[in-house]
Amino acid sequence: MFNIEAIRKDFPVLDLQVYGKPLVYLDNAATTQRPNQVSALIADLYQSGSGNIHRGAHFLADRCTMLFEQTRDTVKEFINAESREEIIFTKGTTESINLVAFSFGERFINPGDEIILSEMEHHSNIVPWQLMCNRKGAVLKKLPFDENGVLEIDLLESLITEKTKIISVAHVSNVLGTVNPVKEIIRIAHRHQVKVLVDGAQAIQHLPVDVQDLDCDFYAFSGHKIYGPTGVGVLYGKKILLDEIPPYQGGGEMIDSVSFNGTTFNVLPYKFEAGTPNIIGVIGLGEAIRYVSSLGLENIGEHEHQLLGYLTQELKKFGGIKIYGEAPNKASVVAFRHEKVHPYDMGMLLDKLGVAVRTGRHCTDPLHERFGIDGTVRASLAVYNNIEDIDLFIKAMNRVVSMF
Amino acid sequence: MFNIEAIRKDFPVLDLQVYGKPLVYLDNAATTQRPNQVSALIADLYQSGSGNIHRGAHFLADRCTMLFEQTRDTVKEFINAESREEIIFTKGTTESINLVAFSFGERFINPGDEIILSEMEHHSNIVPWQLMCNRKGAVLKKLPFDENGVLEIDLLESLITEKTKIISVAHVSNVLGTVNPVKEIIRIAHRHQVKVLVDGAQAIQHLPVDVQDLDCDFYAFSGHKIYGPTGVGVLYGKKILLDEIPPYQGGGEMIDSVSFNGTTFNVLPYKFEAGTPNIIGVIGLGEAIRYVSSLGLENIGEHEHQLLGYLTQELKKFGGIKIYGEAPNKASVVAFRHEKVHPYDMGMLLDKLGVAVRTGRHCTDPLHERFGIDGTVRASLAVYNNIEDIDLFIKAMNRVVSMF
Amino acid sequence: MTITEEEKSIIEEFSIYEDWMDKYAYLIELGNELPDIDDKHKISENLIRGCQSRVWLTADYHDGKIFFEGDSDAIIVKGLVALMLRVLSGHTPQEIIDTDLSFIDEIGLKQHLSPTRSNGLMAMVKQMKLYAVAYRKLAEEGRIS
Amino acid sequence: MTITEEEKSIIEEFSIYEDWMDKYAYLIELGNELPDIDDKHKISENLIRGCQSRVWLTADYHDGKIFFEGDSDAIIVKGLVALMLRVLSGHTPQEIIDTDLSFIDEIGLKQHLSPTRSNGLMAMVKQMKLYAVAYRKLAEEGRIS
Ligand SMILES: Cc1ncc(COP(=O)(O)O)c(C=O)c1O
Ligand SMILES: Cc1ncc(COP(=O)(O)O)c(C=O)c1O
Repeated sequence: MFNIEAIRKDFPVLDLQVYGKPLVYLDNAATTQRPNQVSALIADLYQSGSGNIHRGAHFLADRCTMLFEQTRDTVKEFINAESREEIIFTKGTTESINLVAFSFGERFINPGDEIILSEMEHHSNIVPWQLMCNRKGAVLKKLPFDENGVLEIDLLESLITEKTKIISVAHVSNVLGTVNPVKEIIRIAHRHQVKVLVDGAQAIQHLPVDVQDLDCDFYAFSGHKIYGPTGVGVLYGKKILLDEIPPYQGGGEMIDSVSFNGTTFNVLPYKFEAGTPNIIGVIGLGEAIRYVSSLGLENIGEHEHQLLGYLTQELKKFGGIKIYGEAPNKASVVAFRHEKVHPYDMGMLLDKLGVAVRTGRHCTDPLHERFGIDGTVRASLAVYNNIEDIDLFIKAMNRVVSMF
Repeated sequence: MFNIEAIRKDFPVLDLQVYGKPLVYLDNAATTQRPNQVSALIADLYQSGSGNIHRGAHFLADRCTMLFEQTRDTVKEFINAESREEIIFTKGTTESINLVAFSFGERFINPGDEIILSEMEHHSNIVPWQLMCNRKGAVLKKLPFDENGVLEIDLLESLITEKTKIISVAHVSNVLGTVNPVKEIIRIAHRHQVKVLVDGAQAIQHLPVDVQDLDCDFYAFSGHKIYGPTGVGVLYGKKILLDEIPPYQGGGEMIDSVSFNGTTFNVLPYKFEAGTPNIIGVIGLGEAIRYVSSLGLENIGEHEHQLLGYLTQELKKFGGIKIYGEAPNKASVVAFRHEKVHPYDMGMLLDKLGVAVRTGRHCTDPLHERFGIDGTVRASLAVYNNIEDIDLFIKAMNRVVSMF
Repeated sequence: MTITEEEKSIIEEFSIYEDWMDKYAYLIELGNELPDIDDKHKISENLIRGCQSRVWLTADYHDGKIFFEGDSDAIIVKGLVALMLRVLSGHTPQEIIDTDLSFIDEIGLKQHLSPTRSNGLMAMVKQMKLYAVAYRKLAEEGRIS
Repeated sequence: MTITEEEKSIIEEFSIYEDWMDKYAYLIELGNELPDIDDKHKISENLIRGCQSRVWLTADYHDGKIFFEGDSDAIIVKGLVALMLRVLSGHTPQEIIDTDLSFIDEIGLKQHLSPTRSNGLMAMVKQMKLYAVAYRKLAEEGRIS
C-alpha cells in the first residue's frame, strides 16, 4: 500500500553523494525536497512559456490563470475551507502571519489589548506580533509548556481577559514536535470571543488539516515545507474576518478602481494579493499538494510515526542523549543534545558523513531559553525517509562521538 | 554582434503554436519569457535538491546559501550599488514599494506630510502610498504629464513644500513608454531634502541602471519582467536610510535575538528579509541578470529601439490609430486605440491569430482617466522580438480591422 | 423554446465553425444585431464595470417571466451578451436560477466567463441570477405578477 | 614567523589530510589543546554570540604587538579560533590589518567564516581587525607602546 521504495524514486536528490557519502537528509523541518512531479511541472512552465495572470487576455495568460486559480481550489479542498475566497496566496508562513498581525491589528487592536502566544513559537509567530504590539500599544502574553514540551493548556483560561483579542499558536512545534491541541485551544478561545491563528508550517505536511473542523480563524503554511517550491505560502482566513480587516499590501490585482482621491478594493481573495504573485510557485504548490494527497496524509503520518518511534528508541539506546520534547502526541521531529558534543560540532561532523541535520536555536529563542540551553541538534523526518536513513544516522553519531 | 536568431533559440516558447498560429509574444511589459539558461538552472536546483539557507549547516544548505548570496553580489554589480547590504530580496516590485511606504512612513511621515507621485504611476506605486497616507494622515500630490506623455517637470519645484518627504516615480511608464528624467527629479528633490523612490519595473530590462549615478534613495524591480522567475524582486535602498527605517515584516532571519520582552534585529540586508525567502527564485534571478548582462543592456536597448521605431511607423501608416505616449525618450512599449475597434475586441481577436498583447487599463487608472479613455491595446517588446513579429502583428491587425 | 433547447440550438449554430476567427466573426455579427440599449438606461446603476469592457443590463418582469436587455462597449462581449439574453430572457425566475449555462463551455467561449477575466460578463450573469432570485421572492410574496 | 609563514605552515599541516573527518579530527585536537580562557574573561563584553556557538576574545597590547586569547563552546570552532590566534596573535596592528586570512579558504574551511554562518567566527575576525585598528591609532597618538 505504502511503497517507500517507489516514493524514494520520486526524489532523485536522495541518490546524491555528499563528501563521497550517500546523502541522509534529516533536515526536513527546514525544507523538504521536491518530487519529480513538482520539478517537472515547474521546469515545463518555465520552458513552455507563461503569461501574467488575471488581466491578461491571451493564450499563455489564460493558461496560467487557469492553473493558478485551479490551485486555489486544490488548496481549498486540501484543508477543507468553506470557499475558495478564503485561500490567499502569500510568499510563505512568515508573510501569512505578518499579514494577519498587520491587518487584524489595524482593525481590532487598541492600546492595552492582549495577544497570547505559546512559549514554543517560531520567531515568525512572535516578531510580527511584537512589531504590531509596539505600534498599537498592545501586550504579548505567553502560554508556557512543561518539561515534556506539552502546552500548559490549563493555564489558558486564566490568561484570557476581556482585553485578549487573538491567540496565535503552532499546530506542531518545529523543535519539540509537539502536536498542540489546537482544536481545544480554539474552543476555549471562542468561548471568550477570542480569535485564533494556527501556524501550520510544521503540521500541513504531516497530518490531515480540516480548518472547518478545527474552526480556526486563520491558518498559515509554506510551500517549501510540503514538497513544493520556495517563495509561496498560504493564508486561510474565515471569509467574514477577511472581509472585515483592511488590505495589507497595495498594488495591482488587489484594487477595483484607483484614483488619487480614493481607491476601492477588489473582492476576496484578490484584496490580499497585491502585485504579480509567484505564479509558477503557486502552480507548483498545487502539484505538491496533489502528490501528498495521492499518498494520503494518514499513510504519510503512519509511516513517519514508525520512523519517529524507531529514531527515538535508537537515540535513547545511544546513551548520553537528552531529547527535548517528549509529548505523547508528537510529529516526526527530534531535538536533542549529547552530553559531550556541542550541537554545532555534531552538525558539522554529521554533515561530513553525509547526514544533514540542523543545529542551533531553530528560530525559537524563547523555547531554548525555557530549557536553559543555547542550542540543539534537530533531526526531522519526511515521507521519503526510511529505516536505513536512521541506521546511517546513528552509525554516523557513533563515529562522531568517538572523536570526543 | 547582436545575433537575434541565436537569442531566439534561447527561448523555446517562441516556437509555440497557439490556436494553430505561430506565437507572436508582445506582452513583455506584463511578463517576459525565460531563456533556457534560467529554466535549466531552476529545474536543476529543484531536481538536485536544495536546503534552507543561512542557518543550515550542511552541504545542500551551504550550496544554496552560497548561490543565494552570490546573487546579491550579482544584483549589486548590475545596478552598481555601493554595497551588498543595500540589496534586499522581495517578492516583486509591488512588495518592494510596500516595504518602503510602510517602513519609511513609520519613521518619517507625520500628519500633514506630503508625498508626490506622477500621474502615470502603476497602481503598485499608488496604493501602497495611499494606504500609508490614510494611516498617517499624510497627503498625496500628483505630478501631471502632457499630451505626449512627458512629465511636466517644470511643475515639480512648485509642488514641493517643506512638508514633502518623498517622491515616488516610475523610471519608465508601463503604458506610455516614457523614460522619465529621474536623475533630474532626484537632483531637484534632494535640493529640498526630499527622498526619491524609483519604480524600475519597466526600466531594468531595457536600459542600464546605475543607482549611484542616479543617486536615488530607493529603486525597485521585479524578476519576472527581466527574463527571471516569478515571485522575486529587488529593493535597493541607500544603506543610511535602510539602517534608519524600522523592519517591515517580522520572523525568522531578520532577528538577532528574540525574547518575549524584546527583540533585537539583524543587520542589513537580513533585517528586511523575514522568513524563508524565495531561494530558488532569487538564484534564478541571478541567472537572468547574467543572461541580460552577457547580451549587454546597451545592445538590448538599441535592438528594441529599432523595433520600436518600426512598430510606431507601421502603426501610423496603418490609419485610424491613436498612440498614447509619444515622448522623445521612450522605451519599447506602445499603447494605442483604433477608432473602430474596442481594445478588448482587438485583444481577443489578435490572440486567436497568435498575437499576444494586453488590453485594458494596465493598472494605471489615473493615466487613463487623464486621457479620458477606458483602455488601450498595448504591444510591448523584448530582446527576442524581431521585425517579423511586427509584420505578423500588423498583418493580424489588418485582418481584425477588416472584420468591423 | 426552453432554456435547454435554446442552448442546444446555439451549440448547433456554433458547431459549423471550425476556425476561431469564423466563430468570432459570428459573435461580432450577433453583437451588431443586438439593438443598443437606450441611452437613458446607460446609467451607473445598470452598469457593470469590468477592467476590460463595460456591460449594461436591465431587467423587467411581466407575466411571470423576466425580460432582460443588455449592451456592451466591446462588440465581442456584446455578442456574448446577446447569447445570454437569447438563452435567459423571457423565462421564469426559477428556470433562470436552475440553469448552469454550460453551453458557453461547449461552444468554447468559457474563458470569457471566468471570474478573473474582468470583462463584466461574469458579473452580468451573476446579476441576472440575482434578479431572478429577487423576482421569485417578490412573486412568491404576491407583490408582483 | 610572519603571518604569511604561519599561514603557509598551517596549509602544509592540513595538506596531509585527504579525508574530511581527519581534517576535523585535527581541528578538534587543536581545539582541545588551546587553553580555556580564564573564567573571569568570559564576560559579556568579550562574548561574540552566534546563533550556533559562542566565541570569547580578549586582546592585549605590549611591545608594539597585539596578543589575543580566545575560546569557544564548540570544539571545532575553538580549533578554528586556535588557528586564528596562531596566525594573528603576537603581530603588529598593521600586520593584522593587512592580512586577508586566505589560508582558511586554502585548507577548505572557508564555509565556517562565511558571514551567514552564524557561529561567531566571522564576527571574531572582524573584532580582531577592529582591535588592530584601535591599537594602531592609540600607538600613533603615542598613548600606548
Ligand atoms: C513553526 C514554524 N512557523 C513558521 C515558520 C516560518 O516559515 P517560512 O520561513 O517558510 O515563512 C517555520 C519554518 O521554519 C516554522 O517551523
Ligand atoms: C511600472 C510598474 N510598476 C510596478 C509594477 C508591479 O510589478 P509586480 O506586479 O511585479 O509587483 C509593474 C508591473 O506591471 C509596472 O509596470
